[in-house]
Amino acid sequence: MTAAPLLSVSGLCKRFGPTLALAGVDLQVRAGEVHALVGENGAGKSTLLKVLAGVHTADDGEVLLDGLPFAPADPAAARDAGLAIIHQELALAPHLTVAENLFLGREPRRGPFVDRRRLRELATAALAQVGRGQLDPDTAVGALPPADRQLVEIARALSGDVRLLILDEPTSSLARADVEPLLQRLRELAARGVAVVYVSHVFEELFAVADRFTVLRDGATVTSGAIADTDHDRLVAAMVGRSVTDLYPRSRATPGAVVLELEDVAGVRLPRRATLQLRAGEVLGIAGLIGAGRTELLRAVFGLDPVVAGRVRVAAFEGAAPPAARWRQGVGMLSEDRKAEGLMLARSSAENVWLPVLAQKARGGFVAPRRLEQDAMPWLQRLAVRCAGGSQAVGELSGGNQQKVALARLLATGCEVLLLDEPTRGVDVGAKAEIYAAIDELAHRHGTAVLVVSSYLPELLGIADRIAVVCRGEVLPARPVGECDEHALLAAMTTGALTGEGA
Amino acid sequence: GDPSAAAGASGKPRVAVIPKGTTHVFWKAVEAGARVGAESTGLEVVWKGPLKEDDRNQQIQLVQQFVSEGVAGIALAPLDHVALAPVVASARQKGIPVVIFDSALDGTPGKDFDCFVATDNRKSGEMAGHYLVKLLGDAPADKVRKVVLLRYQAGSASTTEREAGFLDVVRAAGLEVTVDNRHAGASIGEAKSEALKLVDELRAADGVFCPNESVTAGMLLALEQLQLVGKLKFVGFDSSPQLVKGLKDGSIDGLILQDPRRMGDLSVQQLAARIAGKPVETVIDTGAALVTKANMHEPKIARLLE
Amino acid sequence: MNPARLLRAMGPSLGLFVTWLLFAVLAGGKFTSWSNTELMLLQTAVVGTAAVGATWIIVSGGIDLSVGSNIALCTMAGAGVLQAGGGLWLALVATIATGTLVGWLIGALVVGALPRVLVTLGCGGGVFLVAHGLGAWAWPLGVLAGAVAWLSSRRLSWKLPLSPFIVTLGLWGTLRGLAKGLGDNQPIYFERNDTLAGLMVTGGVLPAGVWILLAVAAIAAVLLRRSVFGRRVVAIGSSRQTARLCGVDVPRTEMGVYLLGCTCAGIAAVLQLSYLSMGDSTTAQGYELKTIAAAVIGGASLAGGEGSIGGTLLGALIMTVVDNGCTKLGLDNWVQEVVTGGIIVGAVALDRLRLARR
Amino acid sequence: MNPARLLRAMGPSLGLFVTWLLFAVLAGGKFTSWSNTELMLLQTAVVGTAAVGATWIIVSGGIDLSVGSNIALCTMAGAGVLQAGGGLWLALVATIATGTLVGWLIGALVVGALPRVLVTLGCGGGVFLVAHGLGAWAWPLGVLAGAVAWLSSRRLSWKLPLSPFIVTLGLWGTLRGLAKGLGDNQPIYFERNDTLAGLMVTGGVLPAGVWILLAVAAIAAVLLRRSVFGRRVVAIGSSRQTARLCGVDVPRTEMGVYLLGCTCAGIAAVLQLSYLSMGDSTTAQGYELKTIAAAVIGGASLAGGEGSIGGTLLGALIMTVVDNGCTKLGLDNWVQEVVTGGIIVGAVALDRLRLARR
Ligand SMILES: Nc1ncnc2c1ncn2[C@@H]1O[C@H](COP(=O)(O)OP(=O)(O)OP(=O)(O)O)[C@@H](O)[C@H]1O
Ligand SMILES: Nc1ncnc2c1ncn2[C@@H]1O[C@H](COP(=O)(O)OP(=O)(O)OP(=O)(O)O)[C@@H](O)[C@H]1O
Ligand SMILES: [Mg+2]
Ligand SMILES: [Mg+2]
Repeated sequence: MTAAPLLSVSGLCKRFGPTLALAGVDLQVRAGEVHALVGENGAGKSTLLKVLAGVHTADDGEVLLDGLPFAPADPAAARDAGLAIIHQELALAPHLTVAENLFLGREPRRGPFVDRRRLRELATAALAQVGRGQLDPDTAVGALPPADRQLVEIARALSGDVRLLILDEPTSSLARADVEPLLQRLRELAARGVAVVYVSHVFEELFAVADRFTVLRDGATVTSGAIADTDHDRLVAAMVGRSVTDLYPRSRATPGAVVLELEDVAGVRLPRRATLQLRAGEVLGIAGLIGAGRTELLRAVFGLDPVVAGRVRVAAFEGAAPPAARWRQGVGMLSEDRKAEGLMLARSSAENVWLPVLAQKARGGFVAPRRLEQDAMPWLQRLAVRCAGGSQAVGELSGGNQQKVALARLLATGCEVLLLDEPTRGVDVGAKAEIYAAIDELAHRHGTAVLVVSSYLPELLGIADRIAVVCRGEVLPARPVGECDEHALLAAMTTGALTGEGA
Repeated sequence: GDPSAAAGASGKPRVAVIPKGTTHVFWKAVEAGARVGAESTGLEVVWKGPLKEDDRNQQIQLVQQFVSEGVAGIALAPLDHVALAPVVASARQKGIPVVIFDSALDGTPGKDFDCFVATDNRKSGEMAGHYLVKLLGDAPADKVRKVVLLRYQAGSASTTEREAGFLDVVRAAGLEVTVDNRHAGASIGEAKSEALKLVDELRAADGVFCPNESVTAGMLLALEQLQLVGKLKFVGFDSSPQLVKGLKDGSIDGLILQDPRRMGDLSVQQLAARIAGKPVETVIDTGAALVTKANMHEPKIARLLE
Repeated sequence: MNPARLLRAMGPSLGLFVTWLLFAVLAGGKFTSWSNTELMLLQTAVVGTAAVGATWIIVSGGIDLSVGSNIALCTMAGAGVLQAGGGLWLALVATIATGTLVGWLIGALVVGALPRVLVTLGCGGGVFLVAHGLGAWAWPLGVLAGAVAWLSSRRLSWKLPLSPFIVTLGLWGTLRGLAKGLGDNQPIYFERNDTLAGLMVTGGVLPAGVWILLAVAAIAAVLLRRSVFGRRVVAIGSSRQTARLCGVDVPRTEMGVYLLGCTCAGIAAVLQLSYLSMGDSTTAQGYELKTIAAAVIGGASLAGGEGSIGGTLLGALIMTVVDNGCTKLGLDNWVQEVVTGGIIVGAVALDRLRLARR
Repeated sequence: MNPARLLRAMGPSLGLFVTWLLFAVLAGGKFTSWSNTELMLLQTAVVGTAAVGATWIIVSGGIDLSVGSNIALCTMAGAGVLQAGGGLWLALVATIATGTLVGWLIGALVVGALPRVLVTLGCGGGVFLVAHGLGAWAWPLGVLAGAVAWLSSRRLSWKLPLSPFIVTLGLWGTLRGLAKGLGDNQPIYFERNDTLAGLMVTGGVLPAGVWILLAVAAIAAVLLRRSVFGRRVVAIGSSRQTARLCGVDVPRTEMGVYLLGCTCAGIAAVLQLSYLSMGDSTTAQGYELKTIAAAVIGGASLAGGEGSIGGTLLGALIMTVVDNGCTKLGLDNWVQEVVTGGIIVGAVALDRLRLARR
C-alpha cells in the first residue's frame, strides 16, 4: 500500500482557553485501511476527530483530504465531503424515532414531506447492518437501552455514502456479542476502499481490526506504524510513556463480616429475584448480558429505584433507604451514565467530588470553595485526572477524565460499601491500572466491600474475589474467581444455568 | 329573549350590569347604585366586569355570553365606543334592551341602544381646568404658571376626554403645560412611581391634574413623599377614602366627582322601564361636581363622598 | 401508534371532558346549549391560532413571550391600512406580514444575527424616512431596502445567539410600545368593513374565524408531524447538539420556526381585528402566558421536543370552558381567577397522574 | 477566582455602567444628581428584593411566575391586619408569613405532594371556617390545624411532581384572585403608620427600604455561595439526577428554595405596603417577568445551576436606570417601552459578546 493517503493531517493545533488540547498532530490515513488512534485520556483524540468533523475549527496546522485542503465549516460540510463520525458522547434526539434519528438531516423526501415508507425500509436495512434488524424503527430513541442507542448511532454512520468513517469509542456501551459484528462490518467497509479511523481503549479490538495505528500523547503524535509490527506492551509504553506491567494487582486478605445482604430482592421491572451477600474486604463482581438487570440491581440497593419485594440489609440497617440515607450508612455508588447521573458538568471537579459529604466538609454550615479544591487535589492526582486544577468545570474534561472524577468522589468520601457500575468505561489503560490498584487497596487493605458491575470479563476475572452472574433479572449464586473462566461465565450469562465444577 | 332563561333563581328577570373593571372604588359605588335600582324595580342584577381591568376583548366576550344566555337586559359601560357597537347591535336584534352608562358608544341613543346615562367627561375635564386656572390666578402675573398633567392609560377613552378638556382650558388660559405625555398605568403603585420620576417638573410646577382615582391616589402619595403637599395646587378626579382624607387635610385642593351611585341606579331603572315596555328617556346626564374643602360638608356633596 | 402514546395523546381530551362535565352539571342547559358552545369555539379562535404558533416555537425548544404585544401591533398595522383607505386585502396582508416581520426579527436575534438585524433595520428605516414624502410608497420601499440589506449582509453574521426568553421579553415591551406609538397612544378606528366583521360572528354552521383556526391548525399539525421541516424542528427541540451534528441547518430551521409561529400570531391578529373592529394597542395582554399554558396543558414540554397541535387546541378550549362556565355560574371575578388557576394545575396534575399509573 | 470567571461576573456591572453613562450624557445633572440616584435605588428596592428570591429559584432550575400576585396578596394580608387594628408588628409578620405560606404551597406542589397539600388546606380551611366566630383567633387556629395535618400526612406523599412553570402559572391567577377576594375587590386602607411609611422615604443617608434590600441580598448571597444548603441548591440546578445520586434530599431542598424565595417576596411586599400605604390587589403586575429579567440580565441561566445575587441586583438596577432615564429625557411612554426592550436585549447581547471574545 503505497498509495497517497486519503486523509493527511500535519501540525494540527487546537487550544481551549488555557488548555492546549492539540499541539501538533500528524496523521495519515489511507483508503481501504482501518486506522487505530490510541492515547491516554485527554491525549486529544476526540478533539482531533471533532476538528475533522467540522465541530471545532483548528487554530493551526493543515488537513488534506484527497490532497486538497479540507476545513469543514460545520458538520454538514464534513458530511457532504463523505465523512461520517460516531461521537464519543452519544448524539441522538430522544423524542424522534429510531428511523428518524438514523436519517436526520438526509431524510428521504416526497415533496416537502418525509417519505415514511421509504424511511422505514432504509432504517430496517441500516439496523440489519449492525445486527439489530428486529428493532422496530418506529420506537422513540428515548425508550431504548444504552446499548441499542449506541448501535443506532453506529448504524447512522454506516448507512451513508462514506469515504472516511470515524468511530470514537463506539463500543463503550456494547456487549461483546455486539462488538464482533461491528468489527466484521468495519473490515468489509475497508475492503471496499473506505478509510476507517477507530478509537478504543480496548486493545483486543484494535489488534483484531486495525491495519495501522497512531499514538497520541499530550496532544501530539508520538509514533505510528503497522499494527503487525507492534504488540500490546509496546503500544502501552508509547501511550503512557512507561510500561504497565501489573494491570491487576491483588493483595491477599480474608473477608470480614457480611455488610450487604440481599434476599429475594425485586424491583419494579428488574431485578426479579436477587439474593447475595457481600463481605467487608471483598470484591464481588457482577457479570451479565446487557439488559440483564445489573444496573437496576445496584439502583434498587442504593434507593434510586423502589424495592418492591424482598429484604435488603446494609451493615446494621434493615430495609430500603433513599440515597441520602445510604451515604450516611457508608454506601457510595458510581452510575453507569456519568453524563446524566454521575456529574454536574458545569461545576468544578472539587464540587463534584465533595457533593455527598458537603455537610461534613462544612464548618458551621458553611463551606470554603478554596479549601474544597485543595482537599480534592490529592484524590484527583491519585487517579491522574488531567485537568487545569480543582476549579475547572468537569464538562471541559475529556470523557475518560470525567469518569475518573466520578470515581475520585467515591475514594474521597471514604465509603465502606462501594457499588460500581462499569467503573472503567472509557478509561485508558494506564488509568485502569490505577483504578484497579485503588480498588485492591480499598478492599484488601482497608476492608471496604466492593460490588463491581462490568461487561468486560477479563476485568472482572482480574479484580474480583467472587463473581455472580445475573441472567434475566435473577442473580445466580456467586463463585470464587478461581473457579470461573470466561467460557463458563458467558454460558451462564446466556443460559442462566451454572456449569462446571463449582455448580 | 326566552323569558324562562331570562328569569334568575329568584324568579325575577335577570339583567347584566357590565362595568369596565371591578377593582376601583368608583365601580363599587356603581354596583351599589345598581343594586338599589334593582331592589326598587324588582329585577335581579348580575354584576360582572372583565377579569383584566380595561380589556375590550374580554368585555365583548362578556356581552356575547349574556346575549347568548338571553338575559332580560344589559347595562354596559363600554370600554370603547366602536368595538362594543356590534355586540350591542346583536343584543338589540335579539330583543334585549341595552342601557349604556359612563362612557359613550357610537350610535344614537333611543335607536342603536335604549338609553345613555353618563357624565360628560369632556365637560368635567374642563371643569377641573377652570378650577385650577382659578386657583392659580391669584398669583403674580409676571411669571407664566406651569402645570403638570399625568395621564391614565393609553387608549382609555373617558380619561382621554377629560385630559383633552382640561388641556383646552388651561392652554387657553395661558398656562404652560410642562408635562403632558406621561401615562401613569393602571395601578396606584405604578402611578406613584411615575409621579416620583417627574420630581423636577413637579418641583417647578404650580399645579397638577390627574384624570382618575388611581392616578390621583398615586400622585398624592408621591407629593407626600416629595414634601410638595401644599406647595402646588392639586386637582384630582373621583373619590376614595384616601382622597377624601387628602381633601380634608388640604393636600388636595379639589376633586371632580361623578355620581356613580346614581349612574348605577338610573341605568337599572331605565332597563326596568324598558323591560316593562314603558317609554324611557334617551339621554341622562348624571352630572359632575367640583368638591373642595369648603363645600365637602354640604349634604348634596357629602352624599357623593360616602 | 402504540397504546402508551395514544394514552398520552388522550390526556388533554380527558381534561377537557372533565372540566366540561363539571360545568355542564353545575350550570346546566345555558352552558351546554349549542349557541354557547359556538360562542366558546369563537372565543377560542384568537388564542387558539396564536397558540398553534406557540406550539411550534415551544417544540423547537424556544419560547415567545411577545406574542400578545405582537398581536396588538399587528391589529394596529391592519387598522392603520384600513383607516388610510387601503382596502381589506391590503389590510389583511399588512396585519399578517407584520407578524411575519416580527418573527423574522425574533428569529434573527435568536440565531445570532444581531448585527445583520441592525444593518437591515437601519437601511430599511432610513429609506422609509427618506421616502416618507411618497406616502403609501414609503412602506414597501423601506421593506425592500431592508430585504436587500439583509440579503447582502451575510458576511456580517456574527455568531451571537441570544436566548429566546430574553429576546422576546425585550420585544414584549418594544412591540407594545411600537403599537402605542403607531396610533399616537390612541386606538385606530376605521370604516366598518362587513367582510372583516363577518369573520367572527356566530350564526352560520360555525363562524369563519373558527374555520380559519381549524385550517391553520390542520396545516400546522400535518407539517409538524409529516414534513421534513417539522421533523427537523422536533429534532432541534429534542437535542440541538444532535441536530447540528447530523447536519441540520439549525439557524435556518429556527428562523423558519419563528417566521411560522409569528405568522400564526399575525393570523390571530386578523381575527382579533375582526372581533374588535378597531386597532387596539392594549389588546391581547397576557396572551403570552395563555398560549404557553394552552400548549403545556396540551402536553408540550418547555424543554422542547414534545408537543402536539391537537393537544394545544384542547388546552386552549379547556381555558375557554373554565372562563365561560364561571361566568355562567355567576361567580365573582376573584373566584373565577382562583378557580382558573386551580384548574390549570389540576389538568396538568391529572395528566401526570395518568401517565405515572400506567 | 480565575480571570474568565471574573470577567463573567463583571458583565452586568459593565452593562449598568454603559446604560448609566448613556443617560448621564443625554440627560445631564438632573439624572446624575444624588437625589435622583437615591430615588432610583428606592425604586429598585421592591423588585430587587423579590428578584433576590427569584434568583434562588432560578438557580435551582425552577421559575416563579406568581411573584407579582404573591406580593399583591401579601400587601392585602398586611393591610387587613393593620385595618383591623392588629398593630405594626403583627402586620409585618402577616405580610411576610403570607409569602412564606405561598412558598410552601408552590414547593409542595412542585415536589409532588399535591394530596398532602389538599389535606392540609382542607383541614386548615375547615378549622378556620369553624373558628370564624372567634374573630382574630381563627387565623392562627387554621394555620395550626393545617400544620398538624401536613406533619401527620407524610404517608400520603404521592410522588406527583409538577413543573414549577405550570404550578406558578396557575397560582399567578389564583393568588391574584385571592388578593381581590380578601378586599372584596377593593383596596384595603388603614390608618397611616409613620414607622411603616418611613421605610420608603428618601432623605436620610439612604431609605431604610434600600438597607433592607441590601441586607436581604447580602444574606442570600452568602448563603448561596458558601452554605451547604446553597451549594446543594446549585447542585440540583446543575443536574437533578446527580444531586439525587449524591444523597441530596431533592424534594426537601426544593421546598427550602421556594420557602426562601417566596419569603423574599413577602419582604418585598412589606416595602410595597410601605410605598403604597394601602393594600392593593392590583399592584405588582408583571413583576414575574421583571424579576426574571433582572436575574437573567445578571447572568443567571433559566436552565438552572447558574446565577448570582450581585448580578441580579445589577440587572434590576439596569432596568430602573432605563426607566428613570427615559422619563428624565421626557420621552413618551411608548418610546420608553421600545427603548427598554431594546436595552434588555442589548445588555444581554453585550454580555454574551464579551464572553465570546475572550
Ligand atoms: N470544550 C472544551 N473546553 C476546554 N477544554 C477541553 C474541551 N474539550 C476538550 N478539552 C480538553 O482537551 C484535552 C483533550 O481532550 P479529548 O476529549 O480530545 O481527549 P481524548 O483523547 O478524547 O480522551 P478520552 O480518551 O478520555 O476520551 C483535554 O485535556 C480536555 O480537558
Ligand atoms: N420499560 C423499558 N422499556 C425498554 N427498555 C427498558 C425499559 N426499562 C428498562 N429498560 C432497559 O433495559 C435494560 C435493563 O438492563 P440494565 O441496564 O440493568 O442492564 P445491565 O445488565 O446493567 O447492562 P449494562 O449496564 O451493560 O447496560 C436497561 O438498559 C434499560 O434501559
Ligand atoms: Mg475522547
Ligand atoms: Mg447497566
